[in-house]
Parts: sequence; C-alpha cells; structure tokens
Amino acid sequence: MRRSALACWVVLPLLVGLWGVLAWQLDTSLLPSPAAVLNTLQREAASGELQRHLAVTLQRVALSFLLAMAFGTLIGIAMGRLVWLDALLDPLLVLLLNLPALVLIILLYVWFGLVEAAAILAVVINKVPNVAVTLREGARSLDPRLEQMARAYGFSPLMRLRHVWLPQLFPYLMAATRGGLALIWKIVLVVELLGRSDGVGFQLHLAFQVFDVAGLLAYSLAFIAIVQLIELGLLQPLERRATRWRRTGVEHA
Amino acid sequence: MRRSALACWVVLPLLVGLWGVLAWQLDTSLLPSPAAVLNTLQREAASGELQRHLAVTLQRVALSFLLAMAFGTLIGIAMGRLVWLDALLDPLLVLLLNLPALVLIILLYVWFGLVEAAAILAVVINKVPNVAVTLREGARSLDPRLEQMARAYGFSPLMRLRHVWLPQLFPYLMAATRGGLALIWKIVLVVELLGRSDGVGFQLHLAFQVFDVAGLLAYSLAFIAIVQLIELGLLQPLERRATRWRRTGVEHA
Amino acid sequence: MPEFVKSEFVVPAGHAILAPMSLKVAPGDHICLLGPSGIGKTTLLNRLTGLERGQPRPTLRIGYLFQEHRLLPWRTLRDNLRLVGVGRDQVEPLLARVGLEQAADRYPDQLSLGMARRAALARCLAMRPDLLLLDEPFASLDPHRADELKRLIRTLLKQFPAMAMICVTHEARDAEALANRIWYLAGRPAHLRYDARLDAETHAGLARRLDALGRQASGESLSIES
Amino acid sequence: MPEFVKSEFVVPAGHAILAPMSLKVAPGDHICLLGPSGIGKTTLLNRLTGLERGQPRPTLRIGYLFQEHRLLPWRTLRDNLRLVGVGRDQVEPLLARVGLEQAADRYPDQLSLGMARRAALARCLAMRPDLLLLDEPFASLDPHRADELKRLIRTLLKQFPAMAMICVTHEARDAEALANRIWYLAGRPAHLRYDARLDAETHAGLARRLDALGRQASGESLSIES
Amino acid sequence: EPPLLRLSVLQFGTAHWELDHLQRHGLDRDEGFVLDVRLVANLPASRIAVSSGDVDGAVVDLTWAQARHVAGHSYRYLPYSSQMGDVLAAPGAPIHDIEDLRGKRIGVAGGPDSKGWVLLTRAAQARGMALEREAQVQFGAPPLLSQAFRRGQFDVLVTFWHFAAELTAAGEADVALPMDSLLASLDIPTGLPILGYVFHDDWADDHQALVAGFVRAVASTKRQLRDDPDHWEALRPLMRVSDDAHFTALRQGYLQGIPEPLDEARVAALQRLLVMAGSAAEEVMPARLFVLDPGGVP
Ligand SMILES: Nc1ncnc2c1ncn2[C@@H]1O[C@H](COP(=O)(O)OP(=O)(O)OP(=O)(O)O)[C@@H](O)[C@H]1O
Ligand SMILES: Nc1ncnc2c1ncn2[C@@H]1O[C@H](COP(=O)(O)OP(=O)(O)OP(=O)(O)O)[C@@H](O)[C@H]1O
Ligand SMILES: [Mg+2]
Ligand SMILES: [Mg+2]
Repeated sequence: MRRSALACWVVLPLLVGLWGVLAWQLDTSLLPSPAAVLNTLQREAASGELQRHLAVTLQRVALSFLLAMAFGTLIGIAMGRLVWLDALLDPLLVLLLNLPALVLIILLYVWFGLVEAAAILAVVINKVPNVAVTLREGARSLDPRLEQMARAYGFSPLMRLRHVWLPQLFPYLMAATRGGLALIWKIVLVVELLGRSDGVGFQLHLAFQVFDVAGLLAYSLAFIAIVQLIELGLLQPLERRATRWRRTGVEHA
Repeated sequence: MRRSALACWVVLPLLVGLWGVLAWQLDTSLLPSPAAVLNTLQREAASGELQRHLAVTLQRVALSFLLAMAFGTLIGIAMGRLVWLDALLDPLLVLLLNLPALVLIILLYVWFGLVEAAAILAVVINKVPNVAVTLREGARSLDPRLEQMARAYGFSPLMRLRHVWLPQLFPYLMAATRGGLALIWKIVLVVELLGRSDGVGFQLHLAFQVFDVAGLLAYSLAFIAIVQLIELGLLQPLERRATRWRRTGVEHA
Repeated sequence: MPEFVKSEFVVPAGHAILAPMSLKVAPGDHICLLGPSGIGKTTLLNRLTGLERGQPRPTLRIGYLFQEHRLLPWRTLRDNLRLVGVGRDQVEPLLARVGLEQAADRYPDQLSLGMARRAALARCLAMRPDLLLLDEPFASLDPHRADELKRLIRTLLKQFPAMAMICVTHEARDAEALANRIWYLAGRPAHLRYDARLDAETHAGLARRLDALGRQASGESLSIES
Repeated sequence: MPEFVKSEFVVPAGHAILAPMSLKVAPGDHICLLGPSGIGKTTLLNRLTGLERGQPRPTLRIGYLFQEHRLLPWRTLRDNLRLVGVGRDQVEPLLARVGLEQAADRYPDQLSLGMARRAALARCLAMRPDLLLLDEPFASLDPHRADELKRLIRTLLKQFPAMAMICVTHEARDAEALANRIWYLAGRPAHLRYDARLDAETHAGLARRLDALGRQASGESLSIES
Repeated sequence: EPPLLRLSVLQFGTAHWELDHLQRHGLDRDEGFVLDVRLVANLPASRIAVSSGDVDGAVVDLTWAQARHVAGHSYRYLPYSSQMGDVLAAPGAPIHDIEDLRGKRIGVAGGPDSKGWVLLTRAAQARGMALEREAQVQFGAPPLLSQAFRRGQFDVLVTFWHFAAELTAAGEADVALPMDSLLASLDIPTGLPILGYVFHDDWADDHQALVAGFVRAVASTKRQLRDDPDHWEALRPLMRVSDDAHFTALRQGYLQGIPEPLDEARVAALQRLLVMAGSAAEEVMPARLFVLDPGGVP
C-alpha cells in the first residue's frame, strides 16, 4: 500500500507541478500547461468523443493483448523447452520480431482490406514474437531440480504448469505484460492512424495534423491514466501476491 | 552449431520457398516474388542507396541501443533493488512506457529542432522504460542466498555485479536485447519518417507512398538479415557460452 | 499390491557414472545404500526413479526424498503436501509426525534447513509409495529428532510390509536401525561392491564391516575424469 | 592480528528467533554449537556475520560455510575460489585437500552434494579468516571423508592459533574432535542453555552431557509461533 | 555570398518538381538567393521541419497554417497550388450527384479535415444531407485507400489529386463529382490556393527581399513549366510514373493546380473557406499574412 500511495499522492502531483512550471516558463503552444490539457480533456469528455475513441482503442488493445499474450506465452514456452522447435522457429521469430509494424500493417491491410480483423491481426503478429522472446528466456531458465521433483511425484501437465512453471515464469510474464501493453497500444495507434476511422490513434493523428499538442497530450494521458490504474489496481496487487513467498524469505535474512 | 545450422540451411530456404510458391500462385504486385525483391535489392545495392540508408539507420539503431540498454539496465536494477526508488519512479516509468512514440518524437523534434540528437533522444527515451521494466523484474528475483554469500565474503560491488548479478540477469538481458533491437529499429523508422532525409525509414515511407511492395520488403529484409546475422553470430554464441553451466547440470539429470 | 514383484532395475553399459548393473528389489526389501561421497548414490536413485535423460517413467509409485528438499518455494507446506495428494485434514497430522505441527502455513524459505528436510520427508511418506527412496533423510537433524524419524519410518515400513525402501546414509547406526539389506557402492564407474541381506548375525558385525568397506574405498584414489 | 580481542556479539531484544544475548568470542576459541533442528543456530551465525537486515558488515574477516553450499552455479570451482582471492596456483592444492583434486574445472551442478559442500569448505578455509563459521561441515559426507576434513580443520586451527571458530554440528564426536568450548542453543526464543569450556575432564563426559541436553530440549514442546 | 533559403518538401511531392526545375535552371541565383531543398518522406515531416526552425519554409495546407495562427504561430502564406483532390468512382458507376452518395462506402484520404472531404460534406449539408452519417465513411492513408478502392472495397474515393491521377490515368476510376461543381454549389470561386509555401511571419519580415525573390522565382518556374512541355522530361525521374498516361495526368494535374493570382477578393474567399472549414471568423488568418499577386502567372 505504501508504495502505491507514495506514487499516487507524491510523485504524480510533483510531476504535474514540474510540467506546470515548465509550461509557464516557456509559454509556448508547443508545451501547453496542465490546465490547458485538462481543459481539452474536459471538452472532449463532455462531447463524448474521448469516451468513444478511448473505448474503441481499449477494446482493440484488450483483444490484441489477450491474443498476443496467449499465443506468445505458448510459443515462447514451447521454444524454450523444445530445442528442435526453437531451431525451427527461431528464424521466423527474428523475422517477425523485426518486421516493421508499418510494413506488416500495410501488407495486411492490402491483403485483407481495411477491416477490423486485419488491424487486430497486425497488432497480434507484431506483439507475439516479443512475448515469445521473453517467455522463451523464462522457459529456458526453469529449475531442472524442480522438474525432476514434479516428474518423480507424477505431477500432471496442468499441475506442472500452474505450480511449478508459472511461479518461475512470473517475472517474465510481468515484464511481457508491462512492455506488452505499451507496445500494443503503440501499434494500435499506428494501425488506427493508417486505416481506421476511430480510436485514440485516429484522434492523435487529427491533433497532429494541426499540431494540437494539447490534444495530443490529452488523448495520450487519458490512455496512460488507464494503464496507471491497471498498474495500481491489478498488476501491483497481483505482483505483491505472487511474490509474497519471496519477501517472507528475505524478511529474516 | 546444429541449431543455427538448421535455422540457416533448412528453415530459411523453406520460408523463402513458401513465399515463392505463394507469390507465384497469387501473382499480384501486392505480393512480389522473392526474385522481384532480390532484384530490387540488387538495384538498390548497385546504386549504393541501400548501403547508404542501411548504414545510417544501423548507426542510429546501434547508438540508441547502447544508450537505452545502459540506462535501462541501470534504472531497472536500481528500481528492482531499492523499494523507495521503485515507488518514486514507477509512475514515471508507466508514463514514459506508454507515451506514444509518435507524440514523443513530435515533441522532441519541435522543441529541439530536427537534429540527430533529438532523433536519438526520442528513441532512447522510448526504449529505456522497456529495458527498465524487464531488468527490474530480473533484479527483483535475484537469489537472496547468493546475496548473503557475496556479503559474507566481502565481494566488491563490481564483483557482485559481474559474478553474482549478471549471470542471474542474463535471461532478462537477452529478452531486453532481442525485444530491444526490434523495438528500437521500429522507433528509428518512425523517427526517420518524421524528420530525417535518409535511413531505411525514409526509404520505406517513400516506397509506401508509391505502393512499391517490393521496395518495402527489400529494405525490411535487408535490415532483418542483419539482425539475423547478429543473432547467429553474436547473440546465440553468447547465449551458449553464458548458459553452459546450466546445460552441464542437466546433462546428467 | 505393487506391480513389481522383484522389480529389476538396469543400468546400461556406457553410463557416465555407474557401471552396468542389474538390481533386483523385492517388496519388503529395506535397503540402506552406503558409499563414499560423490560415488554415485544419488545418481543411482535418480536412475531408479526414471529421472535420467531419455528414461521412461517407471510404473511404480515412488516416494523420493531428494538430497535437497525440493519443496516448491512459492507454496506453503500445506500446499506442497496437498499437491502430492494429501487430503485437506491430513496435512496437519502429517506435519505433526515430523515435528512441524505449527508450520503448515509457512513457506519453505521460512524454515530452517532441517525443518524443510523434515517437511520433504513428510511429503514422500504421504505418497504411500511402492518404493520409498530416501537420500540422506537424517542429515541436518539433531540425534533426538533423527531417532524419532527413524521410529516413524520403521512404523510405516511395518504397517506396509509390501513397501520397499532404499535409504542413502553414511551412518552404520541408521543401517542398523532400518535395513534388512545393505548395498555398498564403490569404484569408478561405481558398482555394488557389497550387497547382502542382514540377519541377526550379520547385524552384529555391520558397523565393523562398513568401516572396513569405507577404509578400502577411501584408500582407492578417487580419480575423477573431467 | 585480528582486531577482535574478545569480540562481543550482541543480539538485541525483540529479535524474532533469538533471545537477547551477548556473546564473547576470543581468539583461539573453538566453539561447537549444538541444538535441536530449527532452534536458531543458522540464524545465530548469520547474525554474527552481519547478514541480518540492517546490520553493518563486521570488520572481522569471516569465512562462512553456509548450510547450503552457495557456490556460484555459473562459475567453475576454480573461478569460485579465485573470486574469494585464492591465487592461481593455489586452487588445485586447495581442492586436493578436500579430495577434489580433479574437479577444478567443473561447475557446482556437476558435483554431488557432498562434493559441493567440500568445495564450499575449501572456499571458506581459503579466506584465512579471523573467525571461521561452519554450519554442519560434515553433513552428507561419509565417515572417512569427514574424519579427514576434521583433521584438516584441526591442522589449520593449530597453524593459526589466533583464529576463532564456531562450528554447528549435531554430533558429539565432532565436538570432541574440534572444540575447546561448547554452546548449546535451546528454548524459544533461543538462548544459550550451555556455554562451557572443555578441558580433559569435561571432555570425557561430553557425549553424555550433550545427550542430556538434547533429551531435555526435545522434551520441551517446540512451539512455533507462526 | 547570396543568402540561403531552406525549404522542406516531399520527395515525391509536386513541389519537389517545381523546386527541382527552379534549381536546375538557376532561377534562384537569378533572384539573388540559393535554394536548399530538404527532402522528407511525408507531410508531417515537413510541418515538423518548419515548426522546429530546421528550415525556413515548407509546403503545407492552408488549414494547418490557420491552426498554427490560432495557436499563436503565424506564417506568411504564398500560394502554391489549388488542387483539392478528387471524388472518384469506378468507371461507369452511376454516381453523378451528391444524392447518389447516400449509403455508399466512401474512402477518404487523410482524415475528416482534408479539404476535398470538407467541401463534399458542406456541399451535402447545403442539400440537407449529413454525409458522415448517411454514408459509410472510412478514413485512411491514401495509398492504402487507392489499393482498397482498386479491390472494390469502396464505391467512392475522396483522395489527393496525384493519387487520383494515377487511378484515372490507369482507367481504374473516373472523376465522379468535379471539385469545381462542388465549389460552385457553395459559392466559392475556383482556383483558390489551398496549398502554399509558408514562412514564419517574423522571419519573413526580416527577409523581405529573399521572400520576394523566391516569389518571383517560383512564378517564373510555374510559367516555364506551363509553357514548355519539354521541361517536363527532365522531371520525369522524380515523378515515378508507370507510363505515359500517368505522366500526362500528373503534368496536367499540376498545371491545373497553378493557382490564379491572389487579390483581395480571393483572399476574402479563402478566409470564407476557412470559416466554412470550422475556424472562428475572428481568428481567421488576416489578409496581411497572404502574399498577394505572385507577380505574373496569369
Ligand atoms: N526467513 C525466515 N522467516 C521466518 N522465520 C524464519 C526464517 N528463517 C528461519 N526462520 C525460523 O527461524 C528458526 C531458526 O531457524 P534456523 O535456520 O536458524 O535453525 P537451525 O537451528 O539452523 O536449524 P537446522 O539445524 O535445521 O539448520 C526456525 O524456527 C525457522 O522457522
Ligand atoms: N550433472 C552432472 N554432470 C556431470 N557429472 C555429474 C553430474 N551430477 C553428478 N555428477 C558426478 O557424478 C558423480 C556421482 O554423483 P552423485 O551425486 O550421484 O554422488 P553421491 O554418491 O550422491 O554423493 P554424495 O554422498 O556427496 O551425495 C560425482 O562424481 C559427480 O561429480
Ligand atoms: Mg548424493
Ligand atoms: Mg541451520
């Protein structure tokens, strides 16, 4: 609790304060003051635009995130455990990992048309290799001692996954989740920019067209605020719970 | 050796073959054949354009990568080890992690001008939180038993970093490296798109404007080939060396 | 009850550490396995459990107390036991038998090493195995606690006469207390230098016999090929 | 030579496991620390080494053999030893003294547990410490190997008379072989129930004395507050 | 040493053709300055370049200049082109009137504030239609939209003129609603320069001679390109054309887009256009920001 409280009530206000002072000093439309951004936010919220676009983007992010995490985790674990599969898929992974989002999005839009499915697919394909690369490292460093234990005691695959692997993969999952949410949201923005008529990416593009920095910041911060909520309300409690065993161990060390 | 050999001589040719068949079947300018892409590559290489743009982009990628990895690792480890620092910086991390690359790039370009430093800075700021988030997880899961050992035996900070922490952080570093190279390259593309007159990103966008899919693929693949070389020539050997201890342990299990 | 009436375990030629051998274990065999440090005792138990690379899982129910406790550090003792099939209300009585009545909700890292090893012992006893493998069950325990556990194991062996046990130890005392058969592993590659049933007569001379075996083994230069 | 002439170690009130106490250790003290499993012996050693949360590093040179070996698994034995300052040509002779002459280039995971513990012992002896802390140095070793190591430690203690040692063990035999002072830890919170120098006379009755202490301690209900 | 004028334009943009010709024929030196062209890959890059002061001027659209003016950064606006883009439909498609757009799938290049689209919706509004609701509108990047249009995913495409030129030249689309008729229906004169070179207002004040020189140089360039088709052969490599039809279409499109000279009446019309596009009347760029009478591209 203390940690998130500190973050919420001390650091964030400080940041905003700093920004305010900076904006006030510089006094340029290229760095609008917090008040100006808040104003834009309120205006957009009052018109319902903010909610509409945010909701659309969040839906895309959520769907792509779930798909990408699921596939990426599966592929990553499989590649980390099976040497032949790793050899087989590694070049493909490097390929997909480094295929520019732009190129992929364009190709998919061109092949499948400017449809929602193409957009989601583009994001998922972009993110899966990232998750896979992280989880592969996790799967490679699973403790062989505990593997032996699970084997000797005849753990079922599900039990092994849940009780032996998951806790060891947890930090990798968290890294993939945090990085993943961010990456997906960035790709969704590009996807929306190139071929969707709604969503935050579309709005950012519009704001960008006229160099409306307040608009850019308002929409970005709205999304960031939501991620911050997820972080404080979901990820950090989850992390605290999942790593309790670790802290109790040190407590006394 | 077997693993990379398999990847080089079996999987990659297979992939190209598949692509060839697909392109031949579809017969559309939207999926050019491998030969067409190779052709474009040769033409661009002959004119020296490919090398020039690739070299520029690679320089940017390399510089940003080194900076981002260095800062990200430092910040990540510090945040993973020091609870108060984590509480202090976490909101900032979430903010930077989720600030759209586009917005950041625009702001930096507009504030600092279209200089190379702004471009690099934009990439680094975009990537640092990603590395930090991954390394933070690594630093959090360092084995407290070995910490005690290092403490009891009076290891200097440098020894501790090199011999105790680094091997434990290695998988996280690899994940950050692989994901990082890819991410940085993608951001560099955007950076080049918005404010540079050279580099692969610039070329990709030109190809996009005239819908030259062969050009898009040629430039993307040229970069991917380089990453694949780094993967096979640098990362995988490094990984093999660094995890030898792990494999010897299981060999006999 | 167990499918292995005279189960036979084979170590093939070409094994890195063990000499080729074929071991017959019958139900009711209570074997103490002794041998110099680093000779291959743990390797042999792993082999019997089917843990070596490329081995199939044996069809026996095996309860294996590893030399390290190998409890899941992220699960409390209760959850660690529940995972191997201990019933909800069996957890506490079971822990009580190894002197951990109040530690059910602790994580392994919150225990002393001796306590964690006792918890691991409880876990492998809870399996009701056909074959019980114990790798130094009494290391890190004070003599009183060790005696208590020896009694516990003896009771269990009596209760399930078809159960077989192989217990690695370095102490003649442990062998005297638990075994009806002795294996002594020595040489490189390691082979069974001594395999004998204990009866009243051999029992008496056991300590001396083991001492002699140990003397002989430690006399040989233990060359380790690297 | 050591800066601690009669070093005093204090356990403050409010410690979770140990009772408040103040321990004086003089150069040349060879202490064997005994006590029931889970009582707090390791906790006490950690406290003396300054490993508990918020403790400063003591100024003494300490060689600590942990109860688990705690070698760096990603470094060969050679590198593990070099890291604590063993000279290039000292590595092999040192390993030879614990019977690991040919294991210098192995990783800890390629060793048996007993071998790894011996390597860890070599590491802590190599430190030339002012205070040598050994947490069950002879667990997982066959009696001959254990005797050999006891001789090695005795030689070392003789060679460096200013060195102090605290050695956790469960065996009266070890105490007889190594100690000139005995600590017995018992109770909850744990306190020194017995702290006595050994002379020829007490030496004789040691085994019985310890047995009595053990009996008494195991009679007390070892309540673990959770 | 003549002063340097740094301009940022798209590599494949039409302004590049113009400036290339200008440089090739030394029209800059004739007017006493040296032109330095910074090529970028897309429009936003140009805007960033001029905002950050990396270049002195760039080609942008009027609405952007207006938005910056409102934000407190005024730019001097020199007409460049009046091309507003086109409203395309498949050849032979029965779309000849705004009414025909009802229920159609419309692809719009850029976004809701690209000029062609703004005009189209205003014209529809005048007819009592709310196009953005009565048709299925999809915004997107122009190349992607062209592609989708080719594959029949749109009935109507509102796109930038050089993308339109490519489609019409290849016979893949016809102009369905001419921009002129839309403008007429809104009572706005044709040939208004909705694209222009912009320079920071302050900078332009400090460099009046330079700007004037550039204005003259551009005017002669436009004249030469209009009057002598042979000049175009030299530009052909820059144009990335697939065939002669495409080449011709692009040349014609460019020539069509040469704006008529700007006078006070036309400035007023431009200001009206801005109001129509959503600017508040009192915030519209004042007349002094427009560079009048380019001096002879009649
Ligand atoms: N991290 C921890 N958190 C809470 N309690 C702990 C922790 N570590 C140890 N304990 C408790 O402290 C007590 C003493 O532990 P310690 O490891 O010192 O015992 P020990 O005397 O060394 O036992 P053993 O002979 O089994 O090694 C035990 O009851 C244990 O449960
Ligand atoms: N992963 C491995 N790779 C190579 N050699 C190994 C590996 N594990 C064990 N060994 C070797 O096998 C031999 C036997 O090891 P094992 O653990 O079976 O000994 P042990 O008899 O159980 O010894 P201890 O009494 O010390 O536990 C040792 O010499 C060891 O060096
Ligand atoms: Mg063993
Ligand atoms: Mg202990």
